[in-house]
Amino acid sequence: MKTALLCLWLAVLLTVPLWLTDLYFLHILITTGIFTIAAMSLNLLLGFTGQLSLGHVAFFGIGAYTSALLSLGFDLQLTESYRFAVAPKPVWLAFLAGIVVAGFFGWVIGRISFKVRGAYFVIVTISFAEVVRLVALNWVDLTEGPMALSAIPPFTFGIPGLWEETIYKKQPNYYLVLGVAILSYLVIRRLVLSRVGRAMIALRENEPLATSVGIDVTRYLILAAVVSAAIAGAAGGLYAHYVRIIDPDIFLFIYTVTMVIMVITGGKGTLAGPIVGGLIFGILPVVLRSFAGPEIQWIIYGAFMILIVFFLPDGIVPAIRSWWEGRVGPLAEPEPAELSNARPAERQAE
Amino acid sequence: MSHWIKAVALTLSAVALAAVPQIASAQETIKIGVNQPLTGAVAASGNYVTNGARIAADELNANGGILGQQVELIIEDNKSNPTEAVAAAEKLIVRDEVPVMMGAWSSTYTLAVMPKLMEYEIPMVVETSSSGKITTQGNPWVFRISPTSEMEAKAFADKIDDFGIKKADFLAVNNDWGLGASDEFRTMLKENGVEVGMVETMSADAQDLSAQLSKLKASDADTLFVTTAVEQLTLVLKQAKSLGLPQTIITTGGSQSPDQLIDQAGAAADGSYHLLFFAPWFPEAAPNPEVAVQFVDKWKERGYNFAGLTEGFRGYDGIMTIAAAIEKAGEAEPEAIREALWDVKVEGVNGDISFIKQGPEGMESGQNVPAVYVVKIENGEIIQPSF
Amino acid sequence: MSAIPNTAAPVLEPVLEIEHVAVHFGGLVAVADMNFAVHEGEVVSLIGPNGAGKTTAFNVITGFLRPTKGRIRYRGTVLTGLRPHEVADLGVVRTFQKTSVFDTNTVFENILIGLHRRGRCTAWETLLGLPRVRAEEKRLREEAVEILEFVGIARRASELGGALPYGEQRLLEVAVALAARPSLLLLDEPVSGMNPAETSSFMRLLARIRARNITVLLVEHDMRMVMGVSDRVVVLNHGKIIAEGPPAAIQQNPEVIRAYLGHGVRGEGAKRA
Amino acid sequence: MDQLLQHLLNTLILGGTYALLGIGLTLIFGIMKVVNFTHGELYAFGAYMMFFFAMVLGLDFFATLVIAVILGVALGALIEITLLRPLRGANIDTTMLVMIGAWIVMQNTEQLVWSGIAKSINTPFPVEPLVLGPVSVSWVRVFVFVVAVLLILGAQLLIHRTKLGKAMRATFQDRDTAALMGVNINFVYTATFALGSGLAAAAGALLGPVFVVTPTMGNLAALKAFAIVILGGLGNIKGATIGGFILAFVEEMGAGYVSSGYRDAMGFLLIIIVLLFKPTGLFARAERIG
Repeated sequence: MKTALLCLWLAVLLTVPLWLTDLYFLHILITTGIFTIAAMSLNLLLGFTGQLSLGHVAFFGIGAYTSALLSLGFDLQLTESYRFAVAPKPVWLAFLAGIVVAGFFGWVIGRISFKVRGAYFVIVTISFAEVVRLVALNWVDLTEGPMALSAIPPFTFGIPGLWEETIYKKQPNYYLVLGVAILSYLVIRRLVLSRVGRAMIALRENEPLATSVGIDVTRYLILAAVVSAAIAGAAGGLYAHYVRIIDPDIFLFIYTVTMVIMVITGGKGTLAGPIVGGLIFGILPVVLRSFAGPEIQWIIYGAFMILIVFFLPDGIVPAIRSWWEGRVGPLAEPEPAELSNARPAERQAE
Repeated sequence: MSHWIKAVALTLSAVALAAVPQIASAQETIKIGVNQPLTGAVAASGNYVTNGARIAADELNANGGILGQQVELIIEDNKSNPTEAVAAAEKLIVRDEVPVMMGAWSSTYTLAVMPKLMEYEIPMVVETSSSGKITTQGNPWVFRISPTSEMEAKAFADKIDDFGIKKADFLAVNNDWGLGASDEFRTMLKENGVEVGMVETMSADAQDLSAQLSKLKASDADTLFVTTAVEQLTLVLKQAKSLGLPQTIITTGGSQSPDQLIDQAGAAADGSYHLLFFAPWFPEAAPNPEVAVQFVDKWKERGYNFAGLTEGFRGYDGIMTIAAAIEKAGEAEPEAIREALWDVKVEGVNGDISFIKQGPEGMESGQNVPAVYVVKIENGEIIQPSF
Repeated sequence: MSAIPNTAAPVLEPVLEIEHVAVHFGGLVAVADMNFAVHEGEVVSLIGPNGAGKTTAFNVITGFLRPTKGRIRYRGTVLTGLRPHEVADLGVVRTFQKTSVFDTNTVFENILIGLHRRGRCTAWETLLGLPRVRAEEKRLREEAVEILEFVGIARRASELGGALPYGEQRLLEVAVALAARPSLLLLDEPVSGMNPAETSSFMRLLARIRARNITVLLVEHDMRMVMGVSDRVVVLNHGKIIAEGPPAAIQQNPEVIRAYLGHGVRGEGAKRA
Repeated sequence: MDQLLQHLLNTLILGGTYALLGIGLTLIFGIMKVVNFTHGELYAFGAYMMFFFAMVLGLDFFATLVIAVILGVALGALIEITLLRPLRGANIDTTMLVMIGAWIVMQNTEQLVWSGIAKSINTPFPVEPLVLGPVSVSWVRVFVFVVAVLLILGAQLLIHRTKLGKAMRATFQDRDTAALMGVNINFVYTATFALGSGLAAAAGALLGPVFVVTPTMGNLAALKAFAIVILGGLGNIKGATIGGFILAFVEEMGAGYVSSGYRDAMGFLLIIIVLLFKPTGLFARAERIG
């Protein structure tokens, strides 16, 4: 049953470009996919380790800028005598570099910010994103500042000299994003369902107890931050080479908030949560656009966020799961990681 | 793990349904895409331009439309942001299938949108934007009716002696427009033997500029050139006044709206000079007085803010230029419109509009050569300066 | 790292040595000057009235608090300054006074988390999904089953930790600690809140733990339990050690009796509500 | 030298308003353990109320100032009662998410009601600045500074000299004990949030006429308030006051002598550096407020 549904779901996703002829909706699906990847990466930190990181968009932006800059090449006169120039690199290389650089920043920020918890942690992460935004805005020689980096090359596949294919069109971009999304999902899933993931969940649930049995808090938080940042960086790279223009507003807090809304609506700390949340909040704007201006959309978002926290604090996925279990009985082989957030209601019933 | 599938499938079908009614929208009109900042840092200007465009569209429709079809403006907000400008263009081209666009108010947004014009082969009339890069980088789909910073600077050259400038500093918003304008003016001033001092920048949303102005106050320059949108100009004038800046302030760029400055900065605006491309206080003095007068009348009739006229005329001229090209092309197809734009001659509010070729051969962009005016604010009034 | 059985030796080596340890919170002295040792294979109880500094002593030993003065050594390694997980890596594992399990994880997952130290695969190996990761996971699951059976809560395996009845939660706590493979187990009031039958069964469990060559340091108020299981008893009052010795001797010690009476707490057999 | 003097004067004037912006936020965090993301929107709310009553209805400038602050207090109380009271006892992340939601709703409502176009508020103060030798400052900013200082002192007095302040301090120390001793915790929380909101609205009402009023003006204000509060230590009013002046100093000097573009980045870099070396802020005295 479960496998059948999964296959059906994959089949739907794989055939979308064949039956969805409206290019604008394909465009929306592509950007939705990109933000869903970012939301999945945020979920690793927010959902599984329980750290409310509100600077996540920084990693997305760093991935985007790194990948864009390397594929465009740049020339910096750092001092009078020292010049740092990089020739344009193939897009796939730039993309990988974007992932690595974002992951590296995840490590640095992890080292700095996991010294503090709670409100301090939240504010440090926000500050980090803001500093990165201001650097992108003001280091005009490198980033073009508010003029934006434009004419970013799209992805190119193939073997140089033999056969190369540059993907301008939406269909191949869709498959590219889908591929990266599936890969990211598998990476997160594998991590979360392992001993490593258990350690992260243990930290979220009861940090003193976790450390008392030998779990190194900082190590696992930083690990989560690195993986999370790297995946966000991949999403950023996809974004840069798809939209082909990026500006410092990519670092705005509101994008982090969008990711947070996706994660908590879908269900933080569940594997499927960010996907559900990502699809809802990627597609909702288009549905809303036909009858509401952008302000109304955002008001609906904000109200949604409050309502979710009040009435569905665990998100949609756990709610659907417990509803299903209530009717049909327990799901076969529950995934341990997902269970952890799932059933406070049952607890009270005992 | 599997039960969200249903939710997703539902959402997807909802989207598919939502898509249907829009596809069936009227085919009997000629669509013109308008890409303007309606919200965000430079929202005021974008709204004025859009108002001007509406006046033009209504005027066209009242006279029977173009090629017997009504004109429909599809207006998209670029939220004062280059990436949003691209998203808006993408939407206009792919979703609304417009054959031609007008936009995108700022050099930065226009430059951002330009690769999309190449990609989809859609012409765009640029109504505001002064960066030289727009018409020199070889994009044959761009036709600009506003002057470049270089044209503006050159037009100012013969006024240097009137102002008696010995040394000048610059304060500019840090984008293509601000930095480009200060570059062009610096070059022009140097060529004319004027000493050039420091260039201070500010981000478009900065409100407290006292640090930059304190630094400029300490300079020994006699003139300060300021390039930014009207909202920030208000702040610059007010804060310069409170810091007692001794320099004469000259603003460039043509989107200053002196009336709004008088209204919002009050006496702090006194003594400042402004380089403009249209002087609505003296429409009779415009190159095409009857066009200018009737435009100003319609603007007032609709109750639009008078202060917006210095921006709004561009929207009017832009739509009129596009309409003339469609008429000439005989069909609302992108390539035909592009061809026709080279041959238009429109009597615009700001003089006659026609395009000269700029940029690399074979890939030229169109550039119009408009007029430039200088006005002064004195005792809360706008006057033509006498030297 | 596992305990080395040393039953043959007539003179027992000290494994845990607490030397002149003091803990101050601002002006407040929680532990004044504490000296004692625990020997291989022993069960030692730390008792004293409320606020005597027992839990503070646990926190200092396991790295949750840094002592103001003094030194703690375990099998020759200085523990002072190490972080809790590093202390656990040396085989010193504790439980908490206030019941502490992973509430929203199943009992089985609780044990798997406790088994963290038993896994060796790195994050990279996990991401690559190497066969040894699967093999390790299988081994850990087997060990978890074994521990659940050892403690006697195997039938609860799929229930949530927080949903267990109180007594079984306390057992789960011990099971989680055992999963970390301690050579020295620190139990902070393990039977508080248990009924007499549960307490008796816990005492039997403690005997079996001991049989696995695990040294035990116990903080407990239940004097029946303390006197029943301990080899030695250390009595704390006002952050100082006032007596030390075998249970029988402690029961007769006048200073100990005074300490308990002086606090207005019932003497022997005193049990916390 | 003259430039330095002018920068120092600017620092003083700016620091006063920053401090005002910071103490409301720090008060709410210290007592309620809530990170108030609506702080910037209350600031914008104050400015818009100023615009509405002074420019649209044409009321007296000073009367409008009082009205704006009172409405800010009322809005704060409303937010507390509807959004935070039901979540009493929830963890800090939960309340943060709700506050973020409220922030989005408020900001976009402003955008909807007032449109994205900047508004300007006239003041009764002379345009000619106050000139003190080589330096000068506008009268309206002098007024803003004086009122800000008075409000900060007033808040201090309220906390140290009134019964409500005593209850607030008791709650800060230990909520449960305070409740046992008969302090009405719900009332203290509502009062605290309303007071903090009123201070934010006051800052907006004072600065609105100095700058221009836009729907997004609260974002930068909120970020600065966070910076100030972190510098001073969460929950520390004196710290926030000093933090405000430090931030103003760093920004002003950074813009004047390093690079004007990085002006706003200075504060955040400062936060990260401070947190690296002293994670609980420069003046961390988490044990008490005031």
